[in-house]
Amino acid sequence: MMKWVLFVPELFYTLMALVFFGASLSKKVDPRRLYVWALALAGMGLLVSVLFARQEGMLFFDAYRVDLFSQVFKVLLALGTFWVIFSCSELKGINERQHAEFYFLMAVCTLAMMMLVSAVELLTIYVAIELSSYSLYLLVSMRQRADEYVETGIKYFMIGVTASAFMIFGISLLFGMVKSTYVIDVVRVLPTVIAQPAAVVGLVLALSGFFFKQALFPFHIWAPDVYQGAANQVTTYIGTASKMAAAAMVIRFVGFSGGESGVLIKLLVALSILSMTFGNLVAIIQKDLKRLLAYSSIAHAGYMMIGILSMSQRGFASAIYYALAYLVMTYACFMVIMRIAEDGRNLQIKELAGLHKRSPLLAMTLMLGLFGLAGIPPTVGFTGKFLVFAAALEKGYLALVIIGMINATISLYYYLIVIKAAYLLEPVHPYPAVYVDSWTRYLSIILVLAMVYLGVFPDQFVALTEAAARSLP
Amino acid sequence: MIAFFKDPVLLAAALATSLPFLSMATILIFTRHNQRLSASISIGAVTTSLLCALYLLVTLHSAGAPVQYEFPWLLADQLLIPFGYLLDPLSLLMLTIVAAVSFLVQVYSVGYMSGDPGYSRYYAFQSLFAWAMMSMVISPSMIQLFIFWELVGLASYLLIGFYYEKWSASQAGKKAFVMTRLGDIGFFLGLIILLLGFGNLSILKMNEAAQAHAISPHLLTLSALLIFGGVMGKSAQFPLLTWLPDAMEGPTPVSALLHSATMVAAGVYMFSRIFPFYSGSPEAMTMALAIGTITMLLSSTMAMATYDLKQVWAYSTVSQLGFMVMALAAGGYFAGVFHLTTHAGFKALLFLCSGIFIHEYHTNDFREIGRQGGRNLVIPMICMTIGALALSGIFPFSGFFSKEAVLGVLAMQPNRIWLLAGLLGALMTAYYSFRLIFFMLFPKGGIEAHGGRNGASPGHGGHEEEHHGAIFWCMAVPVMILAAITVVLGFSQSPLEHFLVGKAATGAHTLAVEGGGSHAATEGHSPVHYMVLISAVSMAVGGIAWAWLEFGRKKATQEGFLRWLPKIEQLFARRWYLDDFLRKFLDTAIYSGVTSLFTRNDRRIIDGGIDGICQFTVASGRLFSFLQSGMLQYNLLVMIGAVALVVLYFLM
Amino acid sequence: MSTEAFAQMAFWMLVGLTFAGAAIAVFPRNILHNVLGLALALAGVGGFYLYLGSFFIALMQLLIYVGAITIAIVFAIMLSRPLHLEIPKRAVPKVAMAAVASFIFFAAILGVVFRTQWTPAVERSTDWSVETIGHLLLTRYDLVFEVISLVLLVAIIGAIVTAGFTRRLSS
Amino acid sequence: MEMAHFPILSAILMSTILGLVTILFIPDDRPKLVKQVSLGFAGVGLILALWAYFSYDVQKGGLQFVERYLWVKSLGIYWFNALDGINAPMLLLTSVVLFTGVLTMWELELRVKEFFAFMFLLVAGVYGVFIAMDLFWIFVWYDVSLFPMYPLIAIWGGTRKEYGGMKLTLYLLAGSALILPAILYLWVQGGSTTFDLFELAKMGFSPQVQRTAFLMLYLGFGILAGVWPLHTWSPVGHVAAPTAVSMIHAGVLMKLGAYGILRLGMTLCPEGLQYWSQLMALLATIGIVYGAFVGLAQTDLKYVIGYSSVSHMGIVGLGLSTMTVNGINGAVFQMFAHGVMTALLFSAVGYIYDRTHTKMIPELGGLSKTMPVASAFFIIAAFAGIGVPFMASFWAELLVFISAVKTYPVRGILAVMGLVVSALFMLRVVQKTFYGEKNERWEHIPDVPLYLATPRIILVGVILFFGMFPKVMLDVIQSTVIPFVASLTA
Amino acid sequence: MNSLGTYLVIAAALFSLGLLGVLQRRNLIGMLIAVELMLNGANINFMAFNRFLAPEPAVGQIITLFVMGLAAAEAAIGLSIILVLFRRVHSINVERAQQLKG
Repeated sequence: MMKWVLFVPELFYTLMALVFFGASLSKKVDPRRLYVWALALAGMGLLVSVLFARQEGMLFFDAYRVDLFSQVFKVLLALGTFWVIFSCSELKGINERQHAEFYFLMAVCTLAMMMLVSAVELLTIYVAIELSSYSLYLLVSMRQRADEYVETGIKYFMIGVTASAFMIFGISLLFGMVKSTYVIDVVRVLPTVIAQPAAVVGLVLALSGFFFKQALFPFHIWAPDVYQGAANQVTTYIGTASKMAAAAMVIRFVGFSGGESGVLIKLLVALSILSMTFGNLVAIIQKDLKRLLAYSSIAHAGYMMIGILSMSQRGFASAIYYALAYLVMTYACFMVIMRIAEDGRNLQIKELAGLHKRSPLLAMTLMLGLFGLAGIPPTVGFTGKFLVFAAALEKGYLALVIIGMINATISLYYYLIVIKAAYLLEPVHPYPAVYVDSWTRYLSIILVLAMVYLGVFPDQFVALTEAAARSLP
Repeated sequence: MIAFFKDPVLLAAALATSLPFLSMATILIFTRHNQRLSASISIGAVTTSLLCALYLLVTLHSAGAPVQYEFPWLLADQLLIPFGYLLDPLSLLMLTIVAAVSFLVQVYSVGYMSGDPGYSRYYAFQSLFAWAMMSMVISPSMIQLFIFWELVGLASYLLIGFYYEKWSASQAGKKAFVMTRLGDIGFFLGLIILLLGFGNLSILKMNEAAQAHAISPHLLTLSALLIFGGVMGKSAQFPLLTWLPDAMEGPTPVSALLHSATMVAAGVYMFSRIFPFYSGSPEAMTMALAIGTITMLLSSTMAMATYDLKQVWAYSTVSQLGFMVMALAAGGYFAGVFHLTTHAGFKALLFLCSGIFIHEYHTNDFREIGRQGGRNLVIPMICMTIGALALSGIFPFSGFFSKEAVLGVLAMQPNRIWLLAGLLGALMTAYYSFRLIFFMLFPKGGIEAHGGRNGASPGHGGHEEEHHGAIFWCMAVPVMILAAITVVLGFSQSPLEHFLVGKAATGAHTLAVEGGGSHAATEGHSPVHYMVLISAVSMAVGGIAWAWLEFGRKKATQEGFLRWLPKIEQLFARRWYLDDFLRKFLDTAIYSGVTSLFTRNDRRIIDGGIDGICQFTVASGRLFSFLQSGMLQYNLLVMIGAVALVVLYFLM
Repeated sequence: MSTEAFAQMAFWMLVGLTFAGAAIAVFPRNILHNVLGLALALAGVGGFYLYLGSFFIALMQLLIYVGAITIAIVFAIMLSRPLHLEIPKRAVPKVAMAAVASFIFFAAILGVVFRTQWTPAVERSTDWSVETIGHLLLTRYDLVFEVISLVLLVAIIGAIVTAGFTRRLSS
Repeated sequence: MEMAHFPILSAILMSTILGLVTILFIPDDRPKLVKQVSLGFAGVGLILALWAYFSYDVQKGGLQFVERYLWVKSLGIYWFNALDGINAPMLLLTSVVLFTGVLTMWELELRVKEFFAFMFLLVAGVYGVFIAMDLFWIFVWYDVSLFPMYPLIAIWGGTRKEYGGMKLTLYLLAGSALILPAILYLWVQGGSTTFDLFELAKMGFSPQVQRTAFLMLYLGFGILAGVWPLHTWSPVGHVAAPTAVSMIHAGVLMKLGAYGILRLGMTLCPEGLQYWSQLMALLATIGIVYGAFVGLAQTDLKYVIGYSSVSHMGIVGLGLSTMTVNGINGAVFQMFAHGVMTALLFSAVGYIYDRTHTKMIPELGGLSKTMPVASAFFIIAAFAGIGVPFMASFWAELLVFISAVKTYPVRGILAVMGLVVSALFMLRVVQKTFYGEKNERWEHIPDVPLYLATPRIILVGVILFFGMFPKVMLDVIQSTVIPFVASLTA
Repeated sequence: MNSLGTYLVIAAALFSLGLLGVLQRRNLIGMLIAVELMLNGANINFMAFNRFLAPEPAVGQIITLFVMGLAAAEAAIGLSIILVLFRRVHSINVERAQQLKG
């Protein structure tokens, strides 16, 4: 007997997708009305995922597992989606005729990611990840009036399908070792055969698909181009919600080996260091704000990996916390970008000049968000880094932590450049005043408070993430 | 608190030392703009201090043992830093001298400094000086002594650089401070070593312990030598002596106060203060003797080559200080202290007289003063001559007695060279002082008309004449008092000796025997002593006569024998190239050596290294960005290559 | 020649066919040749599926791949008229680097294949029937089955929207 | 866990945070009000700090005004604030410098609100570090105190402000790249159950652990403490920073570094200290001498002060490295004394710079004639820097040098020699800047008005008060240091 | 019949050949074709494991089936994106797409 109640969030998003599918069929729909609908539905979706956050159980012949881990990530996904849709009021990057499809793809993508975090069967995982990827390819390609960015879609697509080919090849090797597609079997069998090359190579190749989603070095190569080339809202979506799903999957997959393979951990350590260093170094020379954030996201994938490779419950919990922190901080930055570039253009760093006068609130939000990304207390970003590093040091990775901290210092440099632009530079030619409606204002204040609150009072959230980590198979 | 009022001695000591401080604070904070009030506050304070000092002197004249008060000021772990008063004959004597000279100088300054814009500041600094000096004098422990010693240095810095808008004045102040500080480093280290080795810096305890051989000889010698660094700095001993002549940049009364009677005497005072301690270390004593001798001879020669009125006295101060150090180092405790006392009197006299001349003629060149009719200022001229006679050691002036005592001590040294050096010094002293006097008395080429006192030159109205008069007397009275003291003081030798040596049970007298074996120096009139007496007097007279031959008599060329020895004159006038050496050392070793090396290192290597790391980081960012070439397939190649290598790695 | 040997020979011919097709799909610069090569290679792979015991999947291979995907590609080629465009020269360094990377990967996978001890499952069922596949599709892989329809829906809508066949064309 | 008392330490911290929040809610067009509010909150902090300082029970010693709550259960983080003899002077120092700093900036016109907001944030961090006794919080507050430096310097600064601000911020935060790992390392070594400083101190880590952790802490905090050769941010940053920021930064923030070494490094890793103390002493000595020599060649007033800070912080380092009661007494005292003194120096220079728009020594000169009071402040501070008796730093230097000569004779003597150079360069600056002929360029400049003189007078008063009555501070300091050193050697 | 190893090697070779195509083809459609080859390589793996190792022969077949479905969807999406690019720049040469870099 299936307990459909466990599946309510997913069903809700299916419904949402259907609504917009219907809307896309009708000839003429007012974009404002679509926006209101989307916002309402996304809000309800968030509500639903929160309401069903404490559900637990198995569905679809044990292929689908609803537990605290998955539900936490579902809430994060719903939150990210809600925020992104919230900031779609001026959806200038997308052709007005395609708004319905835009929301449709967004809903489908969220749905796919929700399935991804709950799926405990390799084929389901693969199909879910492909579904979400396809939606994203399409979303990225939808950007309007983007001649200079037209190559983005094809690049994303090509890299994506190559990575996915690697992934399915890796899954095939895993299948050959484990002879089952159930994660529970994988977790049971894999540590015993981890000495076999096929097992560990299969795991690594399978992981590459998630690394691709997470934009971990060397699977990061799409990230800068896509961040820069996609419409602002889509970039935000990729940078926030999509990252959550990827983080969840990486946590789950890395856990497969049970920490038995020292070689694998060494590899992950190397990837994490490379990712941090590469991301931070290249970010220094960026001019485009979104591209800069792309590189910073590469670096953050590395930080998150530090927590994951600790292979301990505290490590996974810290990675979850870090994901939460990353969601909030990145969204704060992107919200400011979207607000300032209301016509959907890309924002250069120097265009932030004089922001503190044009909109002090946004400037402050941006500053806190960037400081959070840099890991400066008392923001949530610091607490995230702290937890991650604590977990890593428990396993004795002192050098790794020091490298991570040095990287945090390097990253501060380019974050400060952005902050400098917002707070110091006088605009060369007068940029228009930024219009901030009251909802955005409330949201900024909430974000600011959230970043500080989560950073200063992390106790309950840490407890939550630890419970979530415990519920991993 | 109540203890203060119950004990008049303590009260007097506290008043004497703290009133000048209060006066300084009051002047600086409240009465900066009221000159007259400032002066009266300061003079009032110093008068009270003088009275207290005299009261203490009288009260404790016949107290058997030293009176000591100590209050714990600071207790840092085991280290106790007390604050208090040690009242024994030596400190009482010095306290009185300091108070008296300060008093006279301050009175004198009313006239000398009148009309100066920094009048109030001047008195504030004077009070600061008086406070520091008097507190230093009656310190019961070396730490307190050191603290006030430093403060004295500060006060002298401020007073020397009083005319701070004059470059040379501020330079001189700086030089004085830094050079004395150089010596103080030794002092400080010596104290620390002593503290660590011995554990107590109470003067009485130190002296007792050294006497009882309770301190290991190595420690004793080491710390004594280091502490002597302080003496070298403050009392301008070789090689730290060049700051003193430069310090004459300050107002003349300041020179009188600081650089004749009191501040520079601090070094000698400190030496005598822990004289028993020093006598525990023959090595240290010998070194001190040598340094004193060198100082005395060098500065005497320098005085022979200068034409600056104040500098002559400055050099002579240095040489007399050398003399005192010689006396003390030779074991003549009383001789040294006695010479200190008499010297304070006649040197203050000399400076104050010079001040009158300088004030009048606005020049420091004594040839110029003589030419303009310096001898017409009768009172100062007489007083100055008295001072010069005392300085040269002519009976019956005070200098005669003290110099005899010193030479007597030197004569007791087994090595005759010290005595010969002393006699040579006496000769030169007489020569250069009378060189100056004769220049002023018998100017070559007659006297020009001077618009000061006696001329009716334009620009000097009657009113100003009167004003001048008041000022003149304001300056003249202290001078005359000092002259009187100079005449009289010499005869107080035996009561003073009785007071200083006879009473102090642990005093220097018995120690002197051990230290230098100069029993006769204080005791008696042995044949040696007479011989010394005769030779000393003949040296003094000879010096005067020599000066007369060259400068005084009618046909004198007033050129001096040095004129025929230009190289040597140059040597003397350039202070044996000590300053040049110092400057050279500063320029090459410090400024363009270490400093510029360090600075360049700081900018280029340390800071440049940091900047380099940053630039390297940015550059490597640029470099790595080539990985993100924009070419899809190259990017893919990177990715796939990495995957392939990873897979290969897992096979290994 | 026994059946077995014949089968063996046929197998190697199939291999040759497949790789010939794959090579044609990859190397020539004429895109139509590539498509034909792809069709050939895919058909060959379908043959392997026969050898591997699944007629059903071999059929599907022909249907989906050769039937659907290849046709779609041909349509795209016609829409984008690449044949009228100049054919760029080969960049030798790029090809060389690509070959090296691919070869390293190939060699690495070879190593994996031969170094791993492949152990069959203890109990092996022999149920190759299509019914079982259908049963499983509706039970264990139910969710995937649903989702793949969604995937296709997204693909269709997305392709239409992205490629510009929007209401503009229809209306 | 006594909780009956008023949480005065949290209240001090809150005075800045509340001040910050209040400032943020003041409209932009009321700069005057911002200043008044800032002064009010700074005053509250000052009063509370004075209260805390003077009600610290010297006889009882140990930790007082303890506030301790569990903060994050799973990691063992506590909200743990307490006062002892080491942080009490630091707290006082911070409040004094903040109060005077606010007054010093009374004439600020550019973006007043933001300036004071950032400044309060900065000081909140400083207070936090000083009162916290939990490693997590110490680190949090430490970072909080650093990052506002960037906007403060880059917006309101002077010479090469963006470069200086960036360099300073990055350099200092690079230090935390070692501190955080060290803290976590110790936490892990202590069983990952608690960040409570004193509970960790009881764990007794193995010598190897202590050495590693101490070195990391020393280098990390050493950057902020201006340890040679990690000091070069100091001159550059100080030159770039606006007056009040320089005051707080050189006056208080640099102490944070030394405090961190003392509080974290030395408390947790006594054996590590033992192992590295030779190095510490060596670097400190080099710093003392080197700073003085380099200061001798500078032509920018603020550079001079920057290098004098390097030299003086060397004294702190030397004192700490001796591991004796008086060495540490002196080091803590020197932190306080140097803080007040440098604040005064910067504040004096700040006034001169505000009026003349130059701080190049060759361009100045003869300032004493035109602004005697303003010059007097600088000169007094310079004398405090030289170590003239009855200025607070004299006692500190005395104690440090006594211990240093005892523990490290050669290095101690070299350091004492450095005093001559430091006197030379201070006096050189005084001479060239304030003495000499009246400079016509500055003739029109008025002397300090009373409202701007007040903060400087307060600082002079503090210097002299603790110079005259060192007991008031030393008793507090050693009430903690004596048992601390006993535990070091035990 | 032939051993597991043979099929695995064939799969690996096919996959690598596809990889080569992805890496060196300039024609985007050519790249897409190469990706299809890679997916087929993976599919052969599944089928081979299914034949020689797996406990249930149905599972591998089902996976292969789904991968084929995904490949079809992928091709559709890829081709539509390629068409977008073609409309804008009138080329399907991948080397035309290198505006974004650094």
